[in-house]
Amino acid sequence: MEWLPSSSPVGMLDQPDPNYPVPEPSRLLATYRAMVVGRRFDAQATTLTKQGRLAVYPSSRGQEACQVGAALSIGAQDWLFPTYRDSVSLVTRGLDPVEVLTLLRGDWHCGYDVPSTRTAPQCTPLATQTLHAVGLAHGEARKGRDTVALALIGDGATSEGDFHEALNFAAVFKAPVVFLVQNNGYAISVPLAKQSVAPSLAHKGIGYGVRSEQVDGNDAAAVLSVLDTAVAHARSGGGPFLVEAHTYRMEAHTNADDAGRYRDAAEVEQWQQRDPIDRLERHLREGGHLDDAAVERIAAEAEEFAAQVRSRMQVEPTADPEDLFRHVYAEPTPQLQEQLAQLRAEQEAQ
Amino acid sequence: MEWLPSSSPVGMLDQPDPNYPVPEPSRLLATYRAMVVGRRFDAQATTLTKQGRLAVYPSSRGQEACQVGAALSIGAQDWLFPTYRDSVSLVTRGLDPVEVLTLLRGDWHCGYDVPSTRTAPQCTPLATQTLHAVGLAHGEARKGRDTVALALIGDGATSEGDFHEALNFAAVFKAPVVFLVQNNGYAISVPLAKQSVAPSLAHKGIGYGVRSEQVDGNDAAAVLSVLDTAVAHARSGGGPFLVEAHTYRMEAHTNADDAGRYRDAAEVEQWQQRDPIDRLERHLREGGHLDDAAVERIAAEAEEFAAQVRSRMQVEPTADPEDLFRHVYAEPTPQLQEQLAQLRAEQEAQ
Amino acid sequence: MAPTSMAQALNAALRDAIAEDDDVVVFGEDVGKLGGVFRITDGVQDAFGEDRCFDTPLAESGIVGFAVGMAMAGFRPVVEMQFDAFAFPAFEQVVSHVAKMRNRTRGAVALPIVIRVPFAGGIGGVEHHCDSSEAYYAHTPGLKVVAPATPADAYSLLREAIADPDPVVFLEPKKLYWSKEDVELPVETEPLGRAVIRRPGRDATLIAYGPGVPLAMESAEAAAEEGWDVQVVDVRSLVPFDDETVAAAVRETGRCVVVQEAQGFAGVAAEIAARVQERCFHSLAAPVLRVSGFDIPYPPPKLEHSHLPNVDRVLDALARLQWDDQPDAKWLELQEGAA
Amino acid sequence: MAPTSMAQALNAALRDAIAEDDDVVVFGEDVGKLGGVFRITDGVQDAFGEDRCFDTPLAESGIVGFAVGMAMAGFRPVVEMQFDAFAFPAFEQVVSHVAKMRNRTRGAVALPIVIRVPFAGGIGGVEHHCDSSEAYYAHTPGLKVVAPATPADAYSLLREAIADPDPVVFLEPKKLYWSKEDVELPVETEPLGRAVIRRPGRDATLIAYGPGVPLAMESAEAAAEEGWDVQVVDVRSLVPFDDETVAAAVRETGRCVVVQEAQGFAGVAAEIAARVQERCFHSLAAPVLRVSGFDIPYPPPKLEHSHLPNVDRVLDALARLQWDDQPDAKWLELQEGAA
Ligand SMILES: Cc1ncc(C[n+]2csc(CCOP(=O)(O)OP(=O)(O)O)c2C)c(N)n1
Ligand SMILES: Cc1ncc(C[n+]2csc(CCOP(=O)(O)OP(=O)(O)O)c2C)c(N)n1
Ligand SMILES: [Mg+2]
Ligand SMILES: [Mg+2]
Repeated sequence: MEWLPSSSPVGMLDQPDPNYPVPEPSRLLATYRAMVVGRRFDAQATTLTKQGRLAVYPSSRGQEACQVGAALSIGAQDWLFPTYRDSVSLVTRGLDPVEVLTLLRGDWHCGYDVPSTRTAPQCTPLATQTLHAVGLAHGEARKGRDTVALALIGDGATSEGDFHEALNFAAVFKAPVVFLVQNNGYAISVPLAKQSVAPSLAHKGIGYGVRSEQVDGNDAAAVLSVLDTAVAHARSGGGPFLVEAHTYRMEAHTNADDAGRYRDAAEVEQWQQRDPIDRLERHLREGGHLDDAAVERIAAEAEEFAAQVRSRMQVEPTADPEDLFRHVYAEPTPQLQEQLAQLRAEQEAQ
Repeated sequence: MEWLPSSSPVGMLDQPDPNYPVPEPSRLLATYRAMVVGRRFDAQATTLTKQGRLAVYPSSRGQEACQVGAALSIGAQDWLFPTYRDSVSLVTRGLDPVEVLTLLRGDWHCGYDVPSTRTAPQCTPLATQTLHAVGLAHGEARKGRDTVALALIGDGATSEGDFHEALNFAAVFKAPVVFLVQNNGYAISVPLAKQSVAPSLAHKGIGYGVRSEQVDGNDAAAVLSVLDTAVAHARSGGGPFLVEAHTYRMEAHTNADDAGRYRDAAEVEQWQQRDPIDRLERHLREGGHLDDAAVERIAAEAEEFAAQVRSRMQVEPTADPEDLFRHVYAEPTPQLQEQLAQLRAEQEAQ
Repeated sequence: MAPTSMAQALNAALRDAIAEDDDVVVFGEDVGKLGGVFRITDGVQDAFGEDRCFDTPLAESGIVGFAVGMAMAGFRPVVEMQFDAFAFPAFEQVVSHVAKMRNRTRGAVALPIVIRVPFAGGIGGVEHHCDSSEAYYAHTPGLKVVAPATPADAYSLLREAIADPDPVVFLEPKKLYWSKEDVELPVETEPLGRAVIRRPGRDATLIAYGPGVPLAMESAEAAAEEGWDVQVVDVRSLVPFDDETVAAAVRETGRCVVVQEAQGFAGVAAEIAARVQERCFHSLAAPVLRVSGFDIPYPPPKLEHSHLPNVDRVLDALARLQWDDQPDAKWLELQEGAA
Repeated sequence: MAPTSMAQALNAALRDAIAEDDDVVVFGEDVGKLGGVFRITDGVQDAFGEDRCFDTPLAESGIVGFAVGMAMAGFRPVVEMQFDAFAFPAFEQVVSHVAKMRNRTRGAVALPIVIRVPFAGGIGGVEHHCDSSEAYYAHTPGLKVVAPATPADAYSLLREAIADPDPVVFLEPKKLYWSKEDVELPVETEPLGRAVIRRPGRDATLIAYGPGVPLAMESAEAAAEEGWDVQVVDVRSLVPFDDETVAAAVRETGRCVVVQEAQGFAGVAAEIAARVQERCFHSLAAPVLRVSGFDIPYPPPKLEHSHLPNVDRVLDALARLQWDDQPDAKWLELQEGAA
């Protein structure tokens, strides 16, 4: 039964795993840096929300090992299919942070160039993007490209029918797609125990013939290593791979949410102990790959990154009402032309 | 990993299974009788379709062990959630055969009394009924009744998102529901290999924490015994149970289908060798529970049953156009009253 | 008489319904401890226990399909869809089962299910959080479709929806959740299926529902300043539709504008316009006009004000109602032909 | 010119599109070896291989979501939904993604997907096999919605739909699959978005689409016997809608009946009626009437003839178009008031 995932999450920083190699120190260092920058970016976005610069922001604080691991496990030729919570992953992937925040600022639905970044729009209707990832992966393979599609999804969203259909399509078409479930313990207020009573979410792969694995999602080395295996498996024609990463959402669901209603401070505190950045930092310091100076330098870089975002976000973009009609169809229908004319007349009248 | 289903289908008639008891001979005899009657009924329905008395008929020939096993594994207080293919199961359950055929004759959508027969309407939108079964099972438990709901579903329909959601809801609410997948090898023209590459459809239970088992679906003794276990598990508060029965659809999908387009006669021939009635008959004869006289008597009973159906079906029911408006809402809306008045005026004008 | 928000009224209606009828159960995503993302079920689980108000796994088709089964077991499920667009995964269950079960079984299986949907926009929500979906439901026979515009109606209609023997899609205008009204609960307004005249007027009739109603009221006020005495009809129930009240109102004024927030094409306002001109044609001095959202996907927050119907657009439509009463030449010609 | 059925025309269109463009792929349930339950893809897999025409697992949301991804990879997927009602599980993918992706990405990601839907009834099918779903799609901005009524249009419009840069819901009237016409393929009729006058006439205009068109034609013939010279407009494309042709036609006759098989409430005929009276009010001698299915779930085979619009109902509607041109008192009063 080689298709069974490990019976407990694969870890690495606390204790090496026989089945997965530890990533190179240089790679772990880059990961550490991206996690620090990502966390700072995340905090900045939260602050911008409090200032009313963003309509809403779903923080991924505590999930940086997954966010960064996801972005660094695939190449520029690969495709990423993120959700609303994966801004840090996109920033790590190299997307312009202000473009990443466009959706949440409310200027437009997607702010970055999807085809050239090979990054799908951040998806809100839960689990729907997993099917897009499968179709894209199959399509790319059919075009003779060795693209892998990496689909991000939350624990709660695994309950949606689309996730099931995506796993099955992926398996039947042997599509080069990796599903990364960031199991952060909650779907808004609903804890995992009310979402699923399966041995693990990784075990869901079995019923489709999809290889699967579970990993300590706060262990950046393990996340990277397991994703490396998954991506290689998919790229080499092995078909889809499902990874469940056990992590924790340190903040509320979004700034608009009140997590105090449904979970204890003690639980949050416990996860604080397993902070993914602290753990990786400790590991790198212990291995002699990181010292105070480097930590400070990286912190400064993160600060600079955040400052840039902050200042660029102070400029309110001008919204053009005619954009309403620009991209509904390739060419506006006669009906939309009429409606556009009405809008123009209104604006001229003002 | 006691939650793993058997690695190959549980069988009984060819060779005893250590984990499941063989049902009592008297029960097997009753099962045999119901299978013979069911098959004769099925053949009658097919003939009626050729005569234009039914709009369409999806035959379950070859699946009698499942059809009958399902009906006999639950009691009158339990609920059955059948599909369009499960007419034989309903007849075995004791429903009036002409009422069962109402849908397929085209008089009305459901011809039997759902609440009193505790049998849901034969469901066409695939997999949707599995959720109804879960809700009902949970509701019955909440009302303090020890009802079990048995939901029937085909292999193809397991690909639908609703099946996934049903398994998960059932597991999370620990609902007393049994899912019986009749894997008859095809979803219309699509063979199982294009539907799923999982080790078995029973393995789907694992990803939900649902106990599951696979069984030789042409072995009536095994089907009964596994379903007994499943029903007892559900009834005793153990939660849901998923059973996959491996069987074969001997006829085309419906009378309107042309199976020659997508499968070989040789394959059908092979399954003919595993005919569920022949196998049970052999077993009963070998055990001395059945002889030529009994076989003949049962065949005559089946003939009589079919004759009754045939003659009752010769009477064309009168359809009342006003029925169009009778049960859209508890009380017709003003709009429907107006439309009814229009229909009446038309009919009076004729 | 205390100022009560629509959210409070809905919460009270759920509590009162649960208290009065053991079979009423409330479930959906985050309706338990959290009280729903709009806090409509706030405190309900605390007050009545997890049996009466509970969270489900995150799957809308699952929620609605499960509700069908619960109803078959004798419950009256009140389910919450988190936002309009997130009810779409349940579309098949709603259209093929919730709407049809009574019909399918010749009345033997009724499904007294209420599907609560936080509805429409105007709250600056990002993609998928501001859709309007009433037309999809109103076009589906077997469903009742209700949209309150005031706290009193929200209470009264939700109580009626829960008591109703038929499935009801209950559309709660998101942007009115926090709008207040002085009202003593419990309150009984009009029965489900009845429109109400919110404002009398002799010159023209505005027909609206849900979030369109306050807009229509505001527009009528503004119109008064331009010298038009404008009547406002709140439809309240899209299905069944109160033709009697609506047609009588329009016949009184001879002019009519239908207001709807959703995209216009094949929306409910089209139905209302079509019905009104069918029934009131010869009372009409001008065509029935519509003011609706544009035929575009709901825009991002920064542009929603350009999309949403507003007072100016309603006034423009009113102004186009041919107040000089000059029908075009063709009409006169046709009429002469007949004389 | 050979007699060609609509099914044959559609099959030819798929073959020609696949042959001409390497990116066209056809997939869905049973479209491979079987050729689809209506045999529209008959022989396509044989002729072009499994890469170009293939079966998927049985999951409609999966099919449409997969098509979205395939389109993002550069393909032009043509997917088949087995029957209208079995497209409902895909509703979220259609409404929230297929319709919105271009808009969401400011045009960077186009989804040239065709969703073929065997559409409407009249074939004696049991439950769920005869629904009409055009209004759901037509109400959804970002989708084009097309319904051919003849084999030539079926060929031409399907080719155009596949070549179109936008997603098209392509509604194939089930009961016309076997209807024939003398036509040489390939054929090009009107471009997508254009209505066509199927029959000239001066007294009244019948507006129809898909299965309503042959009914309208038949009704016009029958009306001729009663002395009415009735024009028939085939809308062909619900979205975009050809206001120009439709309004010009109605202005010519001054009387109009819209025919639609679907249940009436908030259907496409409501939109057409609303638009026509908005645009042609003063040319109208009578209200725009509608002949549609009743507001009920599609009935079982034995009762469908009582439900479906028929010639008598169309003639009745035509007869109600106030041929004596006597507007009611109220109208005259209003008019006098203005004079
Ligand atoms: C189909 C659908 N239903 C409901 C929602 C509303 N919603 C947004 S996020 C969320 C919780 C998702 O939880 P999970 O998948 O665990 O992801 P997380 O937010 O924890 O990253 C819900 C219910 C949605 N976006 N889409
Ligand atoms: C949601 C939905 N999609 C498609 C169909 C059309 N359809 C009817 S039966 C069938 C095949 C079902 O196969 P399976 O589940 O294996 O059951 P079987 O017919 O073999 O008993 C299909 C595709 C349907 N009824 N419902
Ligand atoms: Mg989560
Ligand atoms: Mg099957």
